[in-house]
Amino acid sequence: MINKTVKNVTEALVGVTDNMTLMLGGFGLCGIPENAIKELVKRKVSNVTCISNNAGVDDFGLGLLLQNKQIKKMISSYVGENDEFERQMLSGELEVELTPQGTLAEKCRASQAGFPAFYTPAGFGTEVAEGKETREFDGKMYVLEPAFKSDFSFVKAWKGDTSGNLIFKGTARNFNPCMCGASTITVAEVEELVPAGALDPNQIHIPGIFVQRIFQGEKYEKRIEQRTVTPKS
Amino acid sequence: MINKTVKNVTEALVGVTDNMTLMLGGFGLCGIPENAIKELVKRKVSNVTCISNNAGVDDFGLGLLLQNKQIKKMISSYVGENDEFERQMLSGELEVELTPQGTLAEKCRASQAGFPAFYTPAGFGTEVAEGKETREFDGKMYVLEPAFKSDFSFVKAWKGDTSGNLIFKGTARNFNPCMCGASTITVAEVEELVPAGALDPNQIHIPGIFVQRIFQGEKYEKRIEQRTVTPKS
Amino acid sequence: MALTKNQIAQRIAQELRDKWYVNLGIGIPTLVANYIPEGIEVEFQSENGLLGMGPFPIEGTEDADLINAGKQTVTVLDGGSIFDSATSFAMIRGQHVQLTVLGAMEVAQNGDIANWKIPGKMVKGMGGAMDLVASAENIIVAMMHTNKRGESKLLKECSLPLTGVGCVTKIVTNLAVLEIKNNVFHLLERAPGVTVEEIKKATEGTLVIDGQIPEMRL
Amino acid sequence: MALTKNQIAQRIAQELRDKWYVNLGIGIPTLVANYIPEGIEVEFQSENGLLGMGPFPIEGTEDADLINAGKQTVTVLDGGSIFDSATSFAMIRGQHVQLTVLGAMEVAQNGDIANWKIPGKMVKGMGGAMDLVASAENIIVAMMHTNKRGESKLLKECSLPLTGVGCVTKIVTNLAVLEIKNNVFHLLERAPGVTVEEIKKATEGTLVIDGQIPEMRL
Repeated sequence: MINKTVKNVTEALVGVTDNMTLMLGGFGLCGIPENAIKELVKRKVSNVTCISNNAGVDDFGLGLLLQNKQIKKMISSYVGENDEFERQMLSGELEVELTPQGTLAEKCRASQAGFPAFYTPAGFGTEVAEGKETREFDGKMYVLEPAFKSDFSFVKAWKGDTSGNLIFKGTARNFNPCMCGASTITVAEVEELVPAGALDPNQIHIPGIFVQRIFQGEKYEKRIEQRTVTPKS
Repeated sequence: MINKTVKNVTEALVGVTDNMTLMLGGFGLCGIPENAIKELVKRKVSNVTCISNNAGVDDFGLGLLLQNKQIKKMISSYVGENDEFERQMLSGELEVELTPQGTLAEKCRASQAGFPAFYTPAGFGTEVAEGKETREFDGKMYVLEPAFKSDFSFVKAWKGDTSGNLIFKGTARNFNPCMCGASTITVAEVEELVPAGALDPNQIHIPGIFVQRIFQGEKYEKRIEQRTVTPKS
Repeated sequence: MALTKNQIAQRIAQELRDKWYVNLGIGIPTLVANYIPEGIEVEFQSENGLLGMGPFPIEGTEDADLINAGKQTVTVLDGGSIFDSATSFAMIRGQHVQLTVLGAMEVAQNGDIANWKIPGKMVKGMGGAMDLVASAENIIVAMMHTNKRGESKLLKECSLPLTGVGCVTKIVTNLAVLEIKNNVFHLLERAPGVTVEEIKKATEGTLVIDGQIPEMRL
Repeated sequence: MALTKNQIAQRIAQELRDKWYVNLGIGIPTLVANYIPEGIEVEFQSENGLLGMGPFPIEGTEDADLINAGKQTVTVLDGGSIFDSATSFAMIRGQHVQLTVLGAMEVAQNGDIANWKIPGKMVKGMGGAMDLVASAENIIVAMMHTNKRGESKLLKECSLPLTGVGCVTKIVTNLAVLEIKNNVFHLLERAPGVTVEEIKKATEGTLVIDGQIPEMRL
């Protein structure tokens, strides 16, 4: 079987350069590729366009790249958790393309699945649809949205095997599966890397064909944004 | 939690009438909804349009409905395993719409996911594209294919729970997940029906929201079309 | 007496029907989950990829890998399921979710809604709201009748950038329950002790008052 | 000597490259799996929803729930995976599969291929072939050079209904290896002992013969 393993995060990011377009999995801070993000900071890769549902918080996740002004443009659906983001956007330092969340997910999936564009009702009649083709099907209006074009996808899974197969845990799944195979190169980091054959083929969330490089992340902080609990009675 | 169980196949098919459009899961004879098909035969439901990748064999699967001339129209990608089918088609008794397999799968998925139509390169320049809109994206030509509209989906899973969550086994998965939620009513038959909570929420292939009725099939013959083996050495 | 936020949620919960899948937005809508009427079963969908969302976890059992769309730690009920974002919006766009409850900054009498942006001021993004309002067959807006400056949020036309067009069917505010039909607001119920006149005054859009308007029952 | 079917498969196997995902059609293409060159790793994709397809099961272990696109019972290798039909064609349409090998009834010098229908006679359907040829970057056709009536299958124009347009890049027949470039067939290799003249005679389409044509090595 084809072996997708790379030694570490350094090897995983070979070929990442300034001005590239990058996809990053995660919803809020849940399921983000922590190791890849740290390596992007370390390498001082600059002027990148990031496709990610959110922009992290000021001192974690994509917020780290924002602090260093490595990001030229963000394509996201919700960015309300990050003050530095808001400052850079309002001052015009940062270009921002806000995209409905379902549209964002499907623009990834379209790229993964070889669809050039798709019609969605989301955003019709709003500024999101400005300058875009709209069309009626069966009496309902839709907006034509193009697939993303991206150089690298960075995703985070729970378990992975050497063939690149991935399994996610809980809602840390979110955008990660949609971004696999949606860029020229997909880099998966996992909490646990196991040999090919250790995972049940029926229970793979993302087949290895959508992943070019896989490595076990050194550590995961997994910060919680809103710790809401029911008190012990 | 919402309970989707019905007592048996009879209750599962309540509301199925002549002239309806039905989706049926399976690839060849693998993963077909055996119990639903037998019930359709028993009820003598007639003049139906069937969306199914294949048409069964002469004496099993959808072949049973063909023998009884219950099918008005077949929408399939490959029908080469069925003599009665070929006879009815060539004589004009049966209307047939041959559709590329990937297009067939995506027409189901589009219906499940609320997309009215999609652009695919499959079939461009062939008779499949005749009368359909074609369009260029990035120098490549695509055909616009509409989503299916269907009354009932009949799918077969390995395990299911009372909330309608489904898990498939091996390549018996095939079209079954794509057809869930792609018709007004989706009926799932399973080999084993378990209580809600018995399945790992991370390992559900099809969430119960896409399934309206679920029941445990009485028995499964699971006929093999091409028994190919490596002799014991 | 105008309703509290919890009472708005309580009134909205009366709109739930057996076997409905429901998406609750952040804020007042989230509270609706606390008032599910007896004898019906509903399931909550969280658009980050969770069906069968349960209550907050018991202290000490919270899991960073299990959150809702508001980024709060939650639980999964027996029979729940986890899925990716594309599948989540397949559920929403494919109209498998029967009810969406969300907040708004403005609602217009033609059903337009604005809740994601104040130009030059607030730019948090639309999240899943545009997908939800463009697809849901049944949308209830939960909000205060007026904003912090006392201005009506039920308008002839929205002044803020739209989230969706002609999509809102029902509104439950601290003062009233209203329906949108034929491009006007129809007053259905008053909050206990609130007069029709008070509601009229707080509503900028055209308000149709047909016969006696009953008080809500909570 | 013209090649046997197994030898056609053997020659095609030489085109495999390390780390390629490969889809093999029914017939001669299936045999390619028996000749994977030493030192390279490839994975076979079966469009009914299987990656990492292994050999036929040991007698007695066959499973009705594990078949390939030819409906034959197969096995899954360690590291393989199972998925639904939409995901399978996402792999194909999204160009994640590096090589498609399939049979044909006719190939034209512009790369058109016909392999799914003989009007009024044979109507089995296209299965996944139209998706495969419309999307694959790298398509090898495996077929006999002539049909049962001795007529060339390498034509100026296809006479049968097309499966795809301008998509075939390479052809391996019992007589030769050919490439399609600039709307003509280019002869690359001869089967051992087969002369250029014989190949010319069996080829209806324009055949470019550039310099000495080597014999294949098997």
